[in-house]
Amino acid sequence: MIDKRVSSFDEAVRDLGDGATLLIGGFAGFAECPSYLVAAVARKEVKGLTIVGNSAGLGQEHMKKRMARLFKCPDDYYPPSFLIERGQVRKGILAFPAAMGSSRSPFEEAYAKGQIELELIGQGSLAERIRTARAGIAGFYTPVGVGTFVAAGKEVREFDGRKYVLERALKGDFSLIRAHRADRYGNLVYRGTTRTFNATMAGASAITIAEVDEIVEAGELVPEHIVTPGVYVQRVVVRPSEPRAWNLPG
Amino acid sequence: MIDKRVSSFDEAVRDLGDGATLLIGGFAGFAECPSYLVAAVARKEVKGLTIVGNSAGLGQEHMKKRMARLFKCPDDYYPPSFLIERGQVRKGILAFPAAMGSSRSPFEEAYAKGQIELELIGQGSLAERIRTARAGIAGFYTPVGVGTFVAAGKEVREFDGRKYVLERALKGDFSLIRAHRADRYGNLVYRGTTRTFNATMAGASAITIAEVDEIVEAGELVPEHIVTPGVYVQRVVVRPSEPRAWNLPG
Amino acid sequence: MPGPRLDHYAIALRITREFKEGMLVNLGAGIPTLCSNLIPSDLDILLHSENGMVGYGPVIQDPERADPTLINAGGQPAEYRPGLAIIDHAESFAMVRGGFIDISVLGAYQVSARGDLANTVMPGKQIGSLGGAQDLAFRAKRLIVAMSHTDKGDRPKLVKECSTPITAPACVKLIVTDIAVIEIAPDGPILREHAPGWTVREIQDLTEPQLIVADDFREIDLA
Amino acid sequence: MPGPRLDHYAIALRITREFKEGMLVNLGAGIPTLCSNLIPSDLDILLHSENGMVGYGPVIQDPERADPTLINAGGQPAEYRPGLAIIDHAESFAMVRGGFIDISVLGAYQVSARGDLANTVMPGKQIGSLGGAQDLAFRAKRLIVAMSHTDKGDRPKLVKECSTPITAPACVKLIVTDIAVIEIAPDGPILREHAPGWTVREIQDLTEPQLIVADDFREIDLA
Repeated sequence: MIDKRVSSFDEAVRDLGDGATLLIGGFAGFAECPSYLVAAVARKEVKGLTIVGNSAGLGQEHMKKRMARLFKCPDDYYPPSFLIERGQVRKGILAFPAAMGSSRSPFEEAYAKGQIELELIGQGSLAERIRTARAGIAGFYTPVGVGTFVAAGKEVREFDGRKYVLERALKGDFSLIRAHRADRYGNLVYRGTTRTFNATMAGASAITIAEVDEIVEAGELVPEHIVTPGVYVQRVVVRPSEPRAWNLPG
Repeated sequence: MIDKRVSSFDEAVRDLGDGATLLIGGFAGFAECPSYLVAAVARKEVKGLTIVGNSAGLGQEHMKKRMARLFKCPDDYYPPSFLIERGQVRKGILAFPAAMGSSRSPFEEAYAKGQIELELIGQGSLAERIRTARAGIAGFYTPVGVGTFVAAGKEVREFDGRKYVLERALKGDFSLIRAHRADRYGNLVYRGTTRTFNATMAGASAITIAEVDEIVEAGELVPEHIVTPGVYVQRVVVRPSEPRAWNLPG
Repeated sequence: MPGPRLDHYAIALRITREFKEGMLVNLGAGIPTLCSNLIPSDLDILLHSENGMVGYGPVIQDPERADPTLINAGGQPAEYRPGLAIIDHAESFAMVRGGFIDISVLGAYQVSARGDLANTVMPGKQIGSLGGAQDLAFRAKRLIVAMSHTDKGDRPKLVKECSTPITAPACVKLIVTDIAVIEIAPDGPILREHAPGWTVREIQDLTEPQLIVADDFREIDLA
Repeated sequence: MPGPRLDHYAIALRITREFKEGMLVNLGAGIPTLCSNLIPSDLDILLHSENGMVGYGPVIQDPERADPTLINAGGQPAEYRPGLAIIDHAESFAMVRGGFIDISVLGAYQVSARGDLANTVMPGKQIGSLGGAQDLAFRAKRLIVAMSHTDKGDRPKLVKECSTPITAPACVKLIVTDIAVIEIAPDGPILREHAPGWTVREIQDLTEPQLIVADDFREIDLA
C-alpha cells in the first residue's frame, strides 16, 4: 500500500545532510511556513546548507513585534532565518533577503559578517526556475531582468525584437513545504495564500516533504480540488496539535 | 461591474476573422470539446484558420461509431475537424492529426488533397509552448524530440551533458475552451478530465472564450477550487440546455 | 513656506484615482497596499497579490477577524471578496510576466528622469530585496511609483541617474509623492499636480532633473 | 507448427507483471490501456493518463456507468479510484518531462535492435500522430512496448533499422509481443520468453536482428 505518512519530523529529514540545497516554502507569514521541518533541520545541526525561497524570514522577534497589531504570531514559528541564526546556512537564493526599512534581517546580519553568500533573484524568475525543475526543462527565456544586475553573466538574446535572459532550472535536494490536508498518496490541498511557493516547490527536489495540518482518508480529497498530486510528494508529516519547542524531538 | 458573460456564441466570436490562429481545447472526447464555439466559427464561414490543439477530432461519424459501445455521443458534438471538413482551415499545429489504424481522419483527407498544412508536435511540447505563451516566456529547452524530425530546424543545445531542443511560445488570437462552471469574473472550474488542454489554453491567446455548462454568482466558486482565474478569460457563454443544430444562430 | 507634506493615505488615495473599472492592479508592500482600503465601493477592479491572490479586498484592521491564511503582498490580513481566486507562486508570476497586470503600484528609493526604477538596495545597505518588483516593473502595462519626494536627508529621490542598482530601466510612468504628481514622458518628467501650498519652484528645488510644467498644472484633488 | 499467437489481453497481462508496488505507470491507447483492467487488486500503483489523471482505475465496461468527463488516454471511460488527482495538460506533461513516470507502456509500428521507437507514422500513411508518445518515450524511466510481432504482411516489426520516422532513439527497454518477450540490452535484443508452442527458431524467423537467447529462456507465465 502506498503510504507516504511519516511519524515524526526527525524521521522525515533523516537523510538530509550537510551541504544540501533546500527549497523552503512560504512567502512572508507564519501560516505558510513549514516551521516544524525547519526546526527538525535545526535539531539535526547540518551545516553548509543552501536555502532557496522568497524571504528567509525576518526572524521570530520581528514577526512578533511587527505583526502584533495584525496577528498573534504563534510560538512555534521557525522561519528559514532560524537556520541562518544558527550558522547552518552557506548560501541563500532568495527574492527578499533584506528587511524593508532600516532594520536588518538575520540574513543581513550574517551577510555583514561574511558568513553567507547571496544570489538575489526576483520572485517571478525564482518561481519559474523552480517550476521548470519539476517540469524537466533546462531553462527558459524571460524578459525580466534584462539590463540589470540580475542578467549579469547570463545569456541575453533577442526574440521577435525583444530581449530575453536565459534562466536555468533550480532543483533542490529537498523541498520542505507546508500544506493543509494530505492523504496517504501525498495529494495536497492548501488554504488560501499558504499555497504560494509551497505548491510551486512540490516536486522540484529529489525529495519533497510536506508538513500538514491533517491527514485524511484516500478519497476524501476531491480529485478536482487537489493542487499537488501525490506523485510530487515523498513524505507527509502532521503538525502537533499543541505548539512544541523547536528543540524537542518529534 | 466586471461581467464577462456574453449572450450568444455568435456574439462571442464576433471579431474572429479570416486567418486567425485558434487554440481549441479538448483532448479526444466530446465532453471536453467547445462544440458550440466551433459551430459558431463554422457559421461565420471564416477562412484560412490555423488550429492548434491535441487532435483536430476524428469526425462526428467516427465518434458515434467507435464510441458507441462506450458512450452515447451527443448530437451536438462539433470537433475542430468540422472546420476542416468545411475548408476553413489552412494549417494545423497538432499532436494527433492522424487516426489510429488504417482509417483516415478528416485532417488526413484534407492533407491528402493538399488543402492543409501540418506542424506535428508532441502533446508535452505543445502544452508547454501554450503555457509558455500565457506566462510571457519566449521559449524553453526541453529534452523531448532531440534527434528526431521534431527538432529539425530548431536549436539543439547541451546543458549539463544532456541535449535539449529550444521550443518557442505558441500564442493564439483566440482560445476556444470548454469548462463546467464560471462566474461573471470569468473564473472557471472543470469536471474531471475535461480540464486537459482547456485550462492550459486559457490566457494563451489575445482573447479567451469559455463555453460553460453553467454560470454561478460571484462568490459561489471556492477560491481554492478555481482552476482558471478570470483574468485569463475575456468572454463566457452558456451552452444551450437542449442540443441545437450547428447551423442555427445562437 | 510650502504647505504640509501629504501623508501616506493621501498619496494612496491619489493613486486610486488612476484605477479604472475592470483593471487588474498589483499593490506592492508599504504605501501601495494602503490603496486597497481606499478603492471606491462602486469601482469593480481586481487586486493581484504576488503570493497568489486575484481579486482580494481591503486590509482587515481588526485582529480578531484576521486570517493568517489570507494575506496580501505586505503580509497583512486581506478581506475576502466574492470572485477571489487562489493560485500558486509560479502561476501568479506567469500572470505578471504574461502582461496581464494593468497597473502596478510600487515604492522606490529613487526614480531617474527617464523612469528607471531603483527599489532594490536601500541606500546605506549592503544588500537588497527584489521581491516581485522586478517582474512587475518589467511587465505591468503601467507602473506607478508611490514615494516620499525626498529621502530622510531631504535629498531628491527623483534624480538624473539612479545611484543604487536599477530594478528595471525606463519603466515608471507616473510618480505620486508627498508634494507632487509627476508623469515620466519621453521628453522628461512633467509636473502635473502639486500638494496644497506647494509651488513649482519649491517642488523643483527638491527635484534633480528639470521638470516640465504641465499646461494644466493644478492642485491635487483629494476631495 | 508454432503455437497460437497471444491475444491482446495476454500481452497486457504479461506487461502488468512488470508493475511494482508504488510505481507511476502511463498506459498508451490500444493494448496498453487493457492493462488497467488486469492489475491485481492488492497492487497499489498509480496510473497516469496524458489528459491529466493521476491514479485512475480500470476501463468501465458498462455504458450506463460511463462518465464522459473521466476518460483515459484512449478516450475510454475510466473508473474513479480513491486518491485520484486531476491536473491540466501542461502539468500532466511537466510530470512526464520531469521524469516522474516509472513505466510507460506504448504501442509501436517498429522497434529497432537498439531500441529506437517508431510509432508516429503508420507504414503506408502520409502523416502520423505523436500524441504523448514522444514525451513518454524520451522521459519515462522504463519504456515497454506492446505490439504484434509482425505486421499485417507478416513482416518483422523488430527490425535492424526503423523505416518509418523515429519517435525517440534508443528508448525501448522491453518488448512484449504476441509470441515473445524481448529485452533490449546494450549488446542487442535478448529473447527472454516465448509464447506456448513457439521455438527460438520460429521467433527468430519473424525477427530481423539476431536475437541473443537468455540463459533462463522460458515460456511466458500467464497463470
